Amino acid sequence: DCTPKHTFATIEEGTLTVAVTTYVPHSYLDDAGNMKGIDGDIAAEFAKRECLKVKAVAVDPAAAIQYVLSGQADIATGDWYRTAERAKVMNLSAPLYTDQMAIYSKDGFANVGDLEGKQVGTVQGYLWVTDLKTMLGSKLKLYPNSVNMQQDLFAGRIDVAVDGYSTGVVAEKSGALKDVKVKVAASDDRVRATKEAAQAAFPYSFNAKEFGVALDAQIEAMHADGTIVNVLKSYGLDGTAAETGAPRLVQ
Amino acid sequence: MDGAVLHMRGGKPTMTEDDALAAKGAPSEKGQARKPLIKLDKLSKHYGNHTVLDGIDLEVMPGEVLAIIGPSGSGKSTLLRCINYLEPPDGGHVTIGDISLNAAAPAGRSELSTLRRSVGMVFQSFNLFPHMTVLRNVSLAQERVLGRSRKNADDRSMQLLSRVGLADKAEQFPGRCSGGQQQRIAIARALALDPDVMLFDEPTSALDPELGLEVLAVMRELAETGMTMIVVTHEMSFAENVSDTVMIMADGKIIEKGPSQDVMRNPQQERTKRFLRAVHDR
Amino acid sequence: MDGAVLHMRGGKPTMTEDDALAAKGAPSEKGQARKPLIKLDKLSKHYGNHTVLDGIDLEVMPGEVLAIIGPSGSGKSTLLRCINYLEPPDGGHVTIGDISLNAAAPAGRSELSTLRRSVGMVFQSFNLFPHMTVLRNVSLAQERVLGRSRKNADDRSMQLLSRVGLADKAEQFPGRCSGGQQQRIAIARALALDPDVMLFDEPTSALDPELGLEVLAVMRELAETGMTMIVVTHEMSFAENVSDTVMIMADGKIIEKGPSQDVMRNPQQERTKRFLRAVHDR
Amino acid sequence: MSTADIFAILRGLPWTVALTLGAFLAGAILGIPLVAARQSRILPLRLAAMVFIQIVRGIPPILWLFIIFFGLGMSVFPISPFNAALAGLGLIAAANMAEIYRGALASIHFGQWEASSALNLGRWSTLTDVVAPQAFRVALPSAASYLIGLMKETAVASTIGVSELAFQGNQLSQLTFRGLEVFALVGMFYILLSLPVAWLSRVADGYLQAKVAR
Amino acid sequence: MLPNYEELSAWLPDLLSGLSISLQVTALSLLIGIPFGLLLALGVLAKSRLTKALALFLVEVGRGAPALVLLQFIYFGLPTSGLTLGSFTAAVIALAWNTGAYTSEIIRASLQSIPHGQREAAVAIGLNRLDALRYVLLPQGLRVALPALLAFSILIFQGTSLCFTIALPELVSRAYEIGSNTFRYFPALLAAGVLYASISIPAALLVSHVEKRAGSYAQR
Ligand SMILES: Nc1ncnc2c1ncn2[C@@H]1O[C@H](COP(=O)(O)OP(=O)(O)OP(=O)(O)O)[C@@H](O)[C@H]1O
Ligand SMILES: Nc1ncnc2c1ncn2[C@@H]1O[C@H](COP(=O)(O)OP(=O)(O)OP(=O)(O)O)[C@@H](O)[C@H]1O
Ligand SMILES: [Mg+2]
Ligand SMILES: [Mg+2]
Repeated sequence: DCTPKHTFATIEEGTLTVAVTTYVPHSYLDDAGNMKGIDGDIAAEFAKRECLKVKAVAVDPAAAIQYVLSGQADIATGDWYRTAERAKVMNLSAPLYTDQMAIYSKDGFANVGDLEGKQVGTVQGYLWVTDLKTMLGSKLKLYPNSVNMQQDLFAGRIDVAVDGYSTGVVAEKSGALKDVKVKVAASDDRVRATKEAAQAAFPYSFNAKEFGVALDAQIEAMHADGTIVNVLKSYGLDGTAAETGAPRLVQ
Repeated sequence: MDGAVLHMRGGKPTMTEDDALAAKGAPSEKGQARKPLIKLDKLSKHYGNHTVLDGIDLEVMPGEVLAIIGPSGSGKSTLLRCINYLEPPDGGHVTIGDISLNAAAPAGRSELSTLRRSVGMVFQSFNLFPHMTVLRNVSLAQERVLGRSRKNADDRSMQLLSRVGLADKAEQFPGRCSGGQQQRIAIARALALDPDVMLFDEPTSALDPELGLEVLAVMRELAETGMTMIVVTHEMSFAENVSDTVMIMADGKIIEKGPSQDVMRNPQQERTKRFLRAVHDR
Repeated sequence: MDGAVLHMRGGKPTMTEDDALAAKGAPSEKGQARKPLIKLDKLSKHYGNHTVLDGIDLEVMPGEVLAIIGPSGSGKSTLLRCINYLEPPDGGHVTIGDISLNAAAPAGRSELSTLRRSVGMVFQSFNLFPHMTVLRNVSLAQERVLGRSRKNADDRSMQLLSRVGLADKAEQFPGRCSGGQQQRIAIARALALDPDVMLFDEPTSALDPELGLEVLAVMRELAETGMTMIVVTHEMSFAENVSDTVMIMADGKIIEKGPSQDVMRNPQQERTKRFLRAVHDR
Repeated sequence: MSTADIFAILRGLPWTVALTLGAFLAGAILGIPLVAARQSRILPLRLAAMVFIQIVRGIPPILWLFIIFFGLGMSVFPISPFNAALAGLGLIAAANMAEIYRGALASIHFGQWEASSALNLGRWSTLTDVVAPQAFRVALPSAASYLIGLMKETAVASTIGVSELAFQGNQLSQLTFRGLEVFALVGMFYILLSLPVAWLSRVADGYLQAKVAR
Repeated sequence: MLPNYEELSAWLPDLLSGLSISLQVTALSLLIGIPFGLLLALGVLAKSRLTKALALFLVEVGRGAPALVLLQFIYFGLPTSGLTLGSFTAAVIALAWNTGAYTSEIIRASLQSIPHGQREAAVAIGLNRLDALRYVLLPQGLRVALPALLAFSILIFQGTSLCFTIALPELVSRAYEIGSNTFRYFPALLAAGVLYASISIPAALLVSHVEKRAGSYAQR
């Protein structure tokens, strides 16, 4: 009834095992234990097209990577950026979408210059963290996740927050951000991430060559047939993020 | 015994003139005019509905040595512990020198502290502080209670330790001393506060005969300096020869009390006779 | 005293015929032909370089009651503890009945177990098991060591408890019993294994005179049934009137040993005289 | 905070309870041979036990879970996240329980050992009939405290994919962008779980104390 | 699986600065928490019903609630009532409360293990309650409590990892940061674990030495 387009092996035959980190709106499990979010929906669509069942495990980011590395999951989801550093350790799939740096503030700031002299918060793991650190020094506070950072923004401990644009849009729509505005950061030389948006991908193991070929092919197909745009729109984004351009690795 | 009363108190005249005068008389002739140093009125103590002390009336004159004997569970230890309010009594009055406490009313901190300062206690099980040297054991209360400087306290402690023959053990931990030595340290510790009265709870029963003899010698010497003492004991020779008065307790009551020789040689009560027989039979 | 030796052992004939025969003779006439039940040869024990037992030679005949007296620290407790190997000696031999242990060689499990089975011990501090009822205290070893059924063990325990006058305390916890009662429970517990010898370490010194008398009565009765006993004690009346032999220890050595009346009334050694004087002076 | 939220968090409850009880049980049992080795007369055995205890306690739990789940799981035998967490936390509990037992054993008067030897009770009987029941009473308050601590420690299991209480709380907080209320609710559950343990241990302690007291 | 030399030398400065924050939080939490635990222990043993109830409440909440929740409550919850604390202060308060609750039980048990006669002797020689506690009871109780206190201090030390939720960059969070940048999570965590162990194992040895020394008077 279902014939896969490619031949490749997965860790468990006939099943796509996914290590899911909890990172709204990119990746999470719903109440029934189904994989959800932008990454999740794309991964689920890939599984469907390759006639695979999905097995999802919700884990911590550290464990998600280790899951894939140690051969207990095929891919990890959670807005993982393609960077040169990471590519030394794992394969990264074709880009899924781009994620832009956004500035969250009551004043509607959109320029990196506006951050100077303010208490700024951001979330661990983003590309801009290093650049911001050099620029702001001890004025930059690092958080493990967006929720903790947003709470501090409301409590007034930080004046401005820097986070992914998609997360901000969804949080804004859910009403969680109150009167805080989310703006994409304008291009600025001091923070490279503002000049070229990061490409999100699925990390997978170096050993899974055939698997990678199939994954990349399907992602391209999904870009071509508009699946990815639809997924992005279904989470309240405008769909422009699907135009990723050629795969690249951020240094 | 005359005049030596104050010798023990390091020159601190805590007694009234009456008392000092009284101490010069032979303690066993109870003159009407003299004021007792310790006076218990209808003292009682219960644990749950078990009556341990049943209306004890007692007077002890300055310089008097009172021996309390009686079977186990008769309330001897409890009586001692009520006198210095280690165990607050349930009813009656305790008067020591100028302080009088009514068991019905809760005792104030400062009254209690004055009371305990004038009463030294030596426990059957010594209860020395194992984590301090012998010297610190004796000095601690002098510093904390009397406010002496460390040096003054230590000087006085060495003096007391020499008196009980233990100057060379000053820097030792109590755990490394023999039972008889520990008991003598406990005596020095109690004496360090210059008390008016010393209470002893079976000071020798945990000791072997030779060690017991050592401690008895120290107590005898103490009695000779005119110290007022209440001693719970099963040492018949102490009761007979050192103490002025002997009191027999049973079931929380005083069943017999009088001059030592009389009570020990010629008891009046049946219960006393029975108890003394047991003591002699051993 | 004759013939009663086996009475205590619940019918278990653990002694050789010689022993049984020997027991019929008066214990104090040491016949050449009779074999001692306990024999110590050059027993010695050190702690670090402190010699606690210094080559002790000792023979105890079946049915003999030996009292050990001596000043504190002379090694009396250590001697008892070496006899049943609670404290393995450093040198010499311990022979009890048919078992002989050489201190130089490590003792085997089964030999130790046989040795301890024939020796009952009563500690000065009782060492009852606080979490078990009195009955379980007495029954436990019968079940675990002799392999008796619970019912048989309990029956025997009740018999022993009645003998020491404590049948009504069977279901009580030891913590709620008086010192004298606890000591008698400890005796019942040791007797429950039908030992050939009973060792007592100052069985009455923690007790008041009346309670002490109770325990002494139980021990006297035990002696009369022909039980072989070694008793460390400061009870002069026990040493003089109940025991057959008295042995005086000082500094890890036996300084005098002989028939009780002789040693107590007419000691030969200066050290013994001094010690006995201290005892009488109290 | 809706009932739906409460139910969402409640789904983690069985995992938390199972992990806590499982790890505690494993620790309580494995702690026995461990403390025996720690107190052994054989020097190498004693040293080995000491080193083992110090290392197990010295390294944070999350690392143990990684070592067991990813290390052993990859190279030796596959193991589920729950079992890996159980093994890791059980190991840590064993080390800590061994130390708790050691404290309790030290509090038993040596006269009890002597009396047991004098009565010729074997080692086994001495331990089970005489020493263990008394040590139990002393170890109870510390063990109860540790059980409560362990219950909260089980939260690390969520890193490798066990969806226990803390995981559910975290998930809910991320999905709804609410922090404090969610964690307050999770905290409530932990406290509610800890109260019976605390209460039982206090009652049992009081009861056992009264039994042996005069 | 293991970090190589270049990695280690690149990570070490970051990890060490995280370790120093962990150590500071731990030290302060213990410094405040253990005396607080003593206070709670005395409260639980107090005769006054009110004091007892209050102490029991603080103890049972403090040891029942996860440190993470206390942390969130103090850091994010208090600002709604107008009190905004820095993350370091908040971390120390939360962990000190946690410490106090646990150690109060340890301290209570150790105080109760001291023979009754010691307290009586202290009272009989006229010491007031504070002096009795300070000179007689605590020094003896400490000997009993030390192993358990140490075990708990190690837990607190490792528990400082929770402080990252309130933006305090301690050791584990540094390891996570390295991991997320390089995907070398496990080696980074391993390095952090070794740093933890390199503090807690010598600390344990030191304490057991102190324990022996402090107990020397008990040996004959
Ligand atoms: N804390 C307590 N709670 C309940 N009962 C007690 C308490 N302390 C003492 N008793 C009881 O009070 C009675 C008298 O005790 P006390 O210690 O005064 O006797 P004693 O005459 O000193 O005996 P001994 O010669 O054995 O020391 C005993 O029956 C004892 O059990
Ligand atoms: N475990 C030990 N370590 C070191 N020295 C010990 C030990 N046990 C006993 N000793 C020492 O051995 C000596 C003899 O002790 P033992 O207990 O046999 O004396 P004792 O005759 O029973 O005295 P007492 O009448 O006081 O009970 C004492 O000097 C004692 O300090
Ligand atoms: Mg008494
Ligand atoms: Mg002895």
